[in-house]
Amino acid sequence: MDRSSRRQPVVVLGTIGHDAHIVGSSVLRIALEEAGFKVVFLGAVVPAEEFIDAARESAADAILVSSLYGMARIDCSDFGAKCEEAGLGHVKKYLGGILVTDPEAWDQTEQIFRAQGFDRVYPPQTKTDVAIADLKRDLGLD
Amino acid sequence: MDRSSRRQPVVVLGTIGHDAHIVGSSVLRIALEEAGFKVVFLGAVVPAEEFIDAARESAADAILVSSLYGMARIDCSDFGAKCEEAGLGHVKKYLGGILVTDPEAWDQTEQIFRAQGFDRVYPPQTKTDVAIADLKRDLGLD
Amino acid sequence: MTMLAGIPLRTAQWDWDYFLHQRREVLSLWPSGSELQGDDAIAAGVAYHKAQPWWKYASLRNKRAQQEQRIQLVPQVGHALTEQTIAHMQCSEDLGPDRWYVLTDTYTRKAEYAKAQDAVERSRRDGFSYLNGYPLAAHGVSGARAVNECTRAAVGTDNNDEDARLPWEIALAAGWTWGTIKSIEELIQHSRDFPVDRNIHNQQYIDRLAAHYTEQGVPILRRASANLPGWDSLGFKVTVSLLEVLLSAAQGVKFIDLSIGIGMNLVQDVAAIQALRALAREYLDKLGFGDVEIHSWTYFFLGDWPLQRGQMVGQLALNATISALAGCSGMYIKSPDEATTTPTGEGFREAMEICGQVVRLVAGQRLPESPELATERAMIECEVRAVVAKIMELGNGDIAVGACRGFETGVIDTMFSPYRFLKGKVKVVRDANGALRYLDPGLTPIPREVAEYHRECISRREAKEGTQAGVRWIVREATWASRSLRDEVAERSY
Amino acid sequence: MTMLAGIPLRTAQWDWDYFLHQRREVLSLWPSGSELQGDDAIAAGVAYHKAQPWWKYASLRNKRAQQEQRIQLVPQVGHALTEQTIAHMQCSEDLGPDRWYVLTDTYTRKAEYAKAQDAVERSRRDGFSYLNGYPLAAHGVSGARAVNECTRAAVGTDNNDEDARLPWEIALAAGWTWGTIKSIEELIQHSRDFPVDRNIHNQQYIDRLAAHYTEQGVPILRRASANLPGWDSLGFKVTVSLLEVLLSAAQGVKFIDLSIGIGMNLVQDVAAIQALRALAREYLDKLGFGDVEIHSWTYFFLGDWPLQRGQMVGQLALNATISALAGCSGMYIKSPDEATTTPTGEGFREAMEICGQVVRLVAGQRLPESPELATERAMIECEVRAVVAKIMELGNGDIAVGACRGFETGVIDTMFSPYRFLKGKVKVVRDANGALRYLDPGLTPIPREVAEYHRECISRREAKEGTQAGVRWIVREATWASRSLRDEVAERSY
Ligand code: B12
Ligand code: B12
Repeated sequence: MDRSSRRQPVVVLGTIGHDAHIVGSSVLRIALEEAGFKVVFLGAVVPAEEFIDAARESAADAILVSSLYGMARIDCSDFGAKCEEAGLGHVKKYLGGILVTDPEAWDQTEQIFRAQGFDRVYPPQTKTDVAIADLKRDLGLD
Repeated sequence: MDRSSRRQPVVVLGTIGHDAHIVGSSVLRIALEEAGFKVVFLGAVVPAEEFIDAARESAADAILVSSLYGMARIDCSDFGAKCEEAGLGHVKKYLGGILVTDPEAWDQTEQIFRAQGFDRVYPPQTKTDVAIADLKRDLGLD
Repeated sequence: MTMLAGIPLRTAQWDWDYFLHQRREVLSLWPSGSELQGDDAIAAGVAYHKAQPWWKYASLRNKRAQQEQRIQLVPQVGHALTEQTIAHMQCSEDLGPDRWYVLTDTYTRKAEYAKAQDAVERSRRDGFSYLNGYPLAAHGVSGARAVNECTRAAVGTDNNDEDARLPWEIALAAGWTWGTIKSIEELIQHSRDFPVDRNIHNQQYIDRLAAHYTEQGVPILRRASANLPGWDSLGFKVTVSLLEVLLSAAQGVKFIDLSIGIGMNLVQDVAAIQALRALAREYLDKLGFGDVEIHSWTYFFLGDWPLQRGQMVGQLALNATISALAGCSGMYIKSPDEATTTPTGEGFREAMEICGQVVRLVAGQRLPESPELATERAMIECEVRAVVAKIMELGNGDIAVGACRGFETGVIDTMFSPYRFLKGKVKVVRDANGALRYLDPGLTPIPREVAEYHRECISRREAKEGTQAGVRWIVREATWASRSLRDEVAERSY
Repeated sequence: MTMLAGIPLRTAQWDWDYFLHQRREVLSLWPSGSELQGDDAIAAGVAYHKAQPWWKYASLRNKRAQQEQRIQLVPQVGHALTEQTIAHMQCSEDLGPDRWYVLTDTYTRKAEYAKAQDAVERSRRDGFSYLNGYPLAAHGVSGARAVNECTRAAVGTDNNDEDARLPWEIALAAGWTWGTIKSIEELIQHSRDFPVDRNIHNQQYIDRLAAHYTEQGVPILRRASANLPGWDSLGFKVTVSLLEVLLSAAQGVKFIDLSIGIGMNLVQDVAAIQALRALAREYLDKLGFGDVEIHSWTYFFLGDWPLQRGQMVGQLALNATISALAGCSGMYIKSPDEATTTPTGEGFREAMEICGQVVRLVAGQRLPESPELATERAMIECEVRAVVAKIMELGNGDIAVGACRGFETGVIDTMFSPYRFLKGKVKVVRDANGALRYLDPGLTPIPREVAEYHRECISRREAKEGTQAGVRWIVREATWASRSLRDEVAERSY
């Protein structure tokens, strides 16, 4: 399949739970669009289920979840399992923002969220380039 | 001997070696005078020998040495021995200022200068009250 | 949800009976409220208050600090468990914070008390805080009293979002003496689709409650904050804070703090603080609230903070310097953990030292009056007068009603908000000096001279950088303050 | 020792032959100098310089930073061994310092090279630095080149006190491109009884050397500092810096940095920096040195710094903020270790982050012109003109001669100096806003209006505090900035 005939990759993006922090995902949205992705932008204060529904409806290649307000552990519990249930096991799931609450080693934080079903978990202030490069690699777009 | 007949205690004070930092010893001088001591104030940039001569001439009860510029280890080497030689073994010897150069535990710094013959060694920014209280105790003035 | 729930609003003090009617419902929202049913409970709360010394009162500390020309510092706290919260507070007790700013968790702010309770239990089990604040309703009056009694500071709360009525009942009954009450700001900042009228109505409840305590001789202080995000225009912040002040005064509140989240441009921040103070006094007097006491406060930059500890503390100290030079009564500080975790007690101890030193050294110094400052202040005043006039007009003279219509019509608007009912047409960028300017005022009734002034300032930066203002600028500025110095040096050609 | 050694002084460029005559003697002071004997050595030094890129030059970095509106940051270093010194510098290399300020140790500053050499050996043996700076003469050109080549920054030295002629020869031969040259400041700060005329003569030697390199096409920069202690009056600092500028220009130096040690009162510091700049330009032009390029710099407060790390970094950031708001070209920063040890590389890395963040955020912002600032500046200018006129008069038009007589007559005077020949009659205290004021100008020819203005400011503080200005104030202010916040809170009655 050559590049031109490949359909535009689709990404669902938003800030999960009751989290209102919308600046990071807004910035990410612009960067993704500039990098050629189709972005289904859900904004902030988005229940987990809405991500899943949107991914299903848009046949998304990836779900990018942002969480900053410190309650990601609760908001994201079983996110992977819920996706699996909805038949979205194959969809790439990334999580970023500020996931640490009590100071702890990054490895530990990462492990907790990988156990919740995320393929990639990002530390605070990850640059948009980094996430885009990962996405391209993971979706075999390069 | 009752208080009134006791002679005014004499203290020699100055900043040792090539050290020009004169503010700390100036402040100490005023506090000592207010506390009833006779102060022989040598100023700053004072060779060790000058402290010893002044102490002998004034029959001092104590020698207070200030050092801030980081070369106290060299300037004070054998200070105690030199005093001993000059017949000033009985005179109290205090050292203060900023004696640490490379970061190290205070215990270690203190030990180094006690080994050079000082009875008391003070960490940075010791309040004048503290030194005066120690002096009074050590000289049996209370 | 729709933008309006159809609640009849009026900007006038509620009848006590109307209040009591609502109150029964509020107190039944969660078991910890039930203990407070009945007028007796308020009387008991008042009695507890009256046994407290003056320095537990934020309102009285304001007066004293002013006499002493001392600038107050307020650290923040909020963990799932009472013990965790107290342990955090103990870290700074010997540094004499003037107030403790106790933030509630997001579930509590959304009145989802069962979820908060659940998280408390999980936190107890795992020895970890699963909440981003202190769940006031879950811990009830006894927990809140323990928090109050662990410190000499005046304890207060920030817990709106959508419904903070129950937590406020608990806080006041527990002897807390101040808090932030917000409605307009909260929708813009925290909500996706909560109705405006319901939020203002909830706010009026709390203001009415605070006013009642005050009428009983307990000088409760209400903070009318506009700690909107650091990318917002200063004029917009002043408008929002002013509206909160007027809504609050209408309910009978007597001690109000004005609070502006600073943008980190010295002249513009000082101008905003001065403009808000002048306008608040003027409008209060005009509307018959001459007896309301106001004080100017700042809130540290609510934008991006850097990860690197050195950069972080530099930014902290700069925020303290600007606040002090503005001559404010006090400031809400942040900690060096800001960009990385939920703030720790140790972090706030360091922040108290950092900001305490700055404030001590700057004490007595003020940014002198100058033509630049006067222009900036005049522009902000001009903008705010126009917007508030429009809101009054939309509400036929009623602020609460006008605010609702302001949301509908885009008269109240900004960028980067989760609130779906906001128009989102406004665009703000920084000029060459770092001051915040309208690139596009959207549908807000910004007077032409203000818009032109902002546009000119933007042009100067365009000329200097040889680029054109637009979305690129906005994106870059979203991470302007947090940019790593190391990265910046790496990009230098030498 | 006596105050004057009887050396004939003249404020005019030295004959090259006179210089060479002195030079033979200077280079024989210590073995590392011998390699530099002869004109060839200077030529070799010039050749090394010409192979260096522009960014190794402080003078050229000044120009570039001005174009980019970037404020430069200069950390400091100086340990007994070359390796220790380089290791320290490596800690901050990725943060792009503009210059490294390499301080020599006190033995080197007093030309006691044997003692320095001895301490180097002891340091090597014990793996510890027994020196408070980098012993340039002990390590010679090869050591100094290693230091120069480890960084992209412009390397320079501060090494006066009494005699810095040999270390300067070595520094320039090693490709260092700038340094601080002082005479008047140095006596006041560092000496007990070194003759004034000899010190000025030594300074002229260095200025002449720097000018010679510049004549050969190597733009060496000379820093004319007045980083006098933080308790000194700002007017006095401006006078001292101005005299150094004029002495230097007379020797043919073309790139001069003005440098003021700040006092931490925003308006007064900015006024001093502006006054110095205006006066320096005016006097230089008047005396025929219109081609000398000047830049304004600051040096962080040279008074007491607090032990507590939080307070320490707060004070650091405040110093950076004031410097940035003054619109200076750059600043000499301090590290969080300031009050406790010889600064570490890690400490300066943190300081680079702290100050770097402040400078980045404040970039483009300036303290606006205002009546307060204008008054403060006018008072400083008035004071400095009077003192400099008196010095010119005392020297029959010759600054160097006048400076010597200034010391003798108390026209140059301050408090807290180790220099025995200073009158020590001046008393300076802070006013209610923290500005530094003459309580007693001693025998300095401070104009009456200036003295009265200062006295008035002091009276306002007296009235406010209900105490009388005097030695008590001076003593308290000696530890004003370093006071622990914890102690202060403990003394509060609530
Ligand atoms: C601005 C801000 C706010 C604004 C938000 C405005 C808005 N509507 O967006 C306001 C004032 C409203 C606010 C409110 C609150 N906040 Co807030 N807020 C911040 C602040 C200061 C900056 C966040 C920001 O916008 N950064 C700029 C953007 C561009 O960066 P970013 O979001 O990190 O995104 C970048 C990367 O991380 C990455 N990224 C982000 N998400 C994802 C996802 C993926 C998949 C990938 C690949 C990348 C990625 O992309 C961006 C590119 O650079 C942070 C602290 C900080 N970081 O400085 C606190 C912070 C996030 N807030 C915090 C908290 C607790 C709250 C409140 C509960 C109250 C409070 N204590 O202040 C409320 C919560 C409200 C709610 N219901 O959510 C805490 C969270 C603590 C924690 N994680 O443990 C923080 C960390 C501050 C703190 N230390 O206390 N806040
Ligand atoms: C002001 C100052 C200067 C002024 C001095 C002016 C003067 N003539 O006095 C100037 C600018 C000239 C100067 C020069 C130098 N300084 Co200096 N200076 C300082 C500074 C900033 C403050 C010192 C001060 O006056 N404090 C206020 C007084 C009141 O406090 P104090 O002296 O500590 O005294 C109190 C107590 O300690 C106690 N005390 C003091 N002595 C004694 C003795 C006894 C027996 C007792 C009981 C108590 C006691 O009494 C006082 C009561 O509160 C310090 C750093 C700091 N502390 O903030 C650096 C500092 C002392 N300087 C330092 C250095 C290296 C130098 C220089 C070599 C150059 C340089 N790197 O800047 C030259 C040396 C010149 C020389 N030949 O000595 C270093 C020393 C490093 C070290 N110890 O390892 C310091 C620590 C800065 C640093 N971290 O780099 N300095």
